[in-house]
Amino acid sequence: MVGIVLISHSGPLAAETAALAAGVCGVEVVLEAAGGTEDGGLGTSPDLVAAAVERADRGDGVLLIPDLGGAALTARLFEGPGVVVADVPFVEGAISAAVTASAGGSLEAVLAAAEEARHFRKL
Amino acid sequence: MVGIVLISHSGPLAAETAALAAGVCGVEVVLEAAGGTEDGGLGTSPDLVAAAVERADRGDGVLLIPDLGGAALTARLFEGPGVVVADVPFVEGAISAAVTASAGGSLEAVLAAAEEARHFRKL
Amino acid sequence: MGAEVGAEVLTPAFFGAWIEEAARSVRAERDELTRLDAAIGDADHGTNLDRGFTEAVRALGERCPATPGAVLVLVGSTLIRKVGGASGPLYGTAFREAGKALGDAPAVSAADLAAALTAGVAGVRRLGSAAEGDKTMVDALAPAAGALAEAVREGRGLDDALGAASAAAAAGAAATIPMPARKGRASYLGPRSVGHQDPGATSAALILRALHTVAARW
Amino acid sequence: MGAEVGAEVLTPAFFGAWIEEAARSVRAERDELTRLDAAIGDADHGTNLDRGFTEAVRALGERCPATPGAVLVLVGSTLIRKVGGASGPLYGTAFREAGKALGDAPAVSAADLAAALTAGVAGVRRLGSAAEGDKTMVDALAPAAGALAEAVREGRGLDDALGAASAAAAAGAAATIPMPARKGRASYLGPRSVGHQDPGATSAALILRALHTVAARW
Ligand SMILES: Nc1ncnc2c1ncn2[C@@H]1O[C@H](COP(=O)(O)OP(=O)(O)O)[C@@H](O)[C@H]1O
Ligand SMILES: Nc1ncnc2c1ncn2[C@@H]1O[C@H](COP(=O)(O)OP(=O)(O)O)[C@@H](O)[C@H]1O
Ligand SMILES: [Mg+2]
Ligand SMILES: [Mg+2]
Ligand SMILES: [Mg+2]
Ligand SMILES: [Mg+2]
Repeated sequence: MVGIVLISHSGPLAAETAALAAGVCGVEVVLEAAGGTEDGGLGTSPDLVAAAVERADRGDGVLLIPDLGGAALTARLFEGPGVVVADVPFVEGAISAAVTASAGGSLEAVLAAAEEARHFRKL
Repeated sequence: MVGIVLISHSGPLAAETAALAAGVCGVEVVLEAAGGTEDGGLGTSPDLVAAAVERADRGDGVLLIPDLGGAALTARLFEGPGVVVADVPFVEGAISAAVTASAGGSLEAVLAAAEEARHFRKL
Repeated sequence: MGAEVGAEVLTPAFFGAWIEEAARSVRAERDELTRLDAAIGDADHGTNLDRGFTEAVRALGERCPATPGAVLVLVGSTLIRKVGGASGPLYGTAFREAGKALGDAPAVSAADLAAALTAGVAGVRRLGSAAEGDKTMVDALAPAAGALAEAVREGRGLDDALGAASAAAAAGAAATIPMPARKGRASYLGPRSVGHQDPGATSAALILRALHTVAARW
Repeated sequence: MGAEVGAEVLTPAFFGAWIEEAARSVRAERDELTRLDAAIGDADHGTNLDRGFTEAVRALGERCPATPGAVLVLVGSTLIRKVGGASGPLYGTAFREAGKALGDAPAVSAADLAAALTAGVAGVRRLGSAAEGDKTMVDALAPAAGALAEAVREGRGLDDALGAASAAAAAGAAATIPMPARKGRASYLGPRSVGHQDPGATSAALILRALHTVAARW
């Protein structure tokens, strides 16, 4: 299964978004949160991201979803074969990616689903 | 100043998003969080939303930003003169709306800014 | 046979009895509703509605509204405040709009009830922008309102007319099974939502069945 | 006049002295950097860089890398891990790419340094996709790299060449004042970012000034 890592400046924001996306999904999904700095402050920590990427990697690829530009830069440091950064809405992209990942979608499909979240309507 | 109310299924998600958006803004902005049910569970509470709308209303209009469809339905119950629901990415829309509101933008301008967040690039 | 569709025999007590019966049947089916919601949602529809209808019964007991319209408006407002999920604003709006359609009359007819149900369904559609076929409560509510309106037009008795409405709701709920969801949480699941009955359509059928149950002994 | 641009006089100690000087000057200007970031960002650029460079100095002290390239790679990796803001990955990449460009040589020339700075700036551009004029550190780094390369091509001395690079960085930082930000946090502010000097461009100028300071006494 493709793993998903949510990279936020805020620890609770990453964790709650992961919980929300897992809740929408219902079934099992690999969603890891990497929010805040190591000492719990606002910011991003490449060490926390590295650990989350490792936990999320089940051999089918990992999608990184950052909240802001700074988190996107940290995320890009991990780009490589099987690790892709999605420039998508944080909460909506996480939900959409999680659903496709839990259905067994490929990394490309999970990325495409996250991109589509840009156009999803709530009303 | 236009007020912004973040309506989420999760209390911490609304609160952390409000803090993040306020942080990006820097200057003063009216951002209220209405997340979770009254007993702190997952869901939305019209009573919490009503209280947040009241706190956010400074006479220049209020923009409601829901996270999921259920929150959007709750939000729509409050639609009326000066109270508008934005169907936009939760985190990105909140940031964009907050920046425009803090700069003194009208309700229409704040809504438009939130809509534009759909196309904002992080990379 | 029951009352004629034109007779204004439906009192506040009738509507109170309906809500009590609906609360009982939601309670009885709570786990089944939650199970359905677990498959394509977040496993809270049973608990949500049980909480909401329990509060609605309590509110009616405390305030004893004097007209059918006021009963339904109070039920709607209570559901909106207490359910916690998407179904709260939706059912809440349905009951409030239905209540408003009944106006101030101290008692109403089956024809009035039909018009009220139609108004309630219109409110749900407006709020949730779901159409029939989107795999939502609208798939049970809309055929029920249609069947009731038709039975009333044909001059059938109250019991008979509400039996038709209840049957239409149940059929509508069953028909959601093969649909992919296009509204609500389940819509995120896309094709994975196929093969499961929609929880909201299922509860809508329960609520219509409760209406028929109460009418049959009225 | 200092060393000739072709002479390989720049040892690991020179690069270590640079980072120490940069750390000192970031510490001295910490509050000013944070004040600039408060205006158009989140008021942490000074603390971010102070933490990062302090850790970089500590790491160099502990591991004493044997080549200029290894010094810069270690500094880059430390900044990436410790800064915490957008400038961490960016400066980290700059130093790492510069270090990699220097290869394994035990000492390097001003010409090598110019090529390394150019490689570092290219890394920043690649990672952050910012162009000159976007109101970022690139507006200070790119002219500095350009000025150093030109001075080296003209055969000017090390002190002179790095003086030119430092002056170009300072001018580039000042030139960000009237720009609206198009990258980073400040870009959310749109026109409100006009009239403030970019914190990252300011710190880049400090770091280039530290390089010149150290070269002047080398
Ligand atoms: N936009 C909508 N229009 C009509 N019905 C909807 C809509 N969104 C959700 N529903 C109904 O609500 C039901 C789910 O209710 P519930 O579980 O209480 O709320 P939530 O999905 O917020 O947890 C769905 O099964 C569906 O019938
Ligand atoms: N995409 C980018 N490309 C180049 N520089 C950038 C980019 N994003 C941010 N910066 C630089 O980073 C600086 C802010 O750094 P810092 O305050 O440490 O990070 P953060 O904005 O995450 O708090 C900005 O002033 C700008 O010069
Ligand atoms: Mg539910
Ligand atoms: Mg729910
Ligand atoms: Mg900053
Ligand atoms: Mg920061």
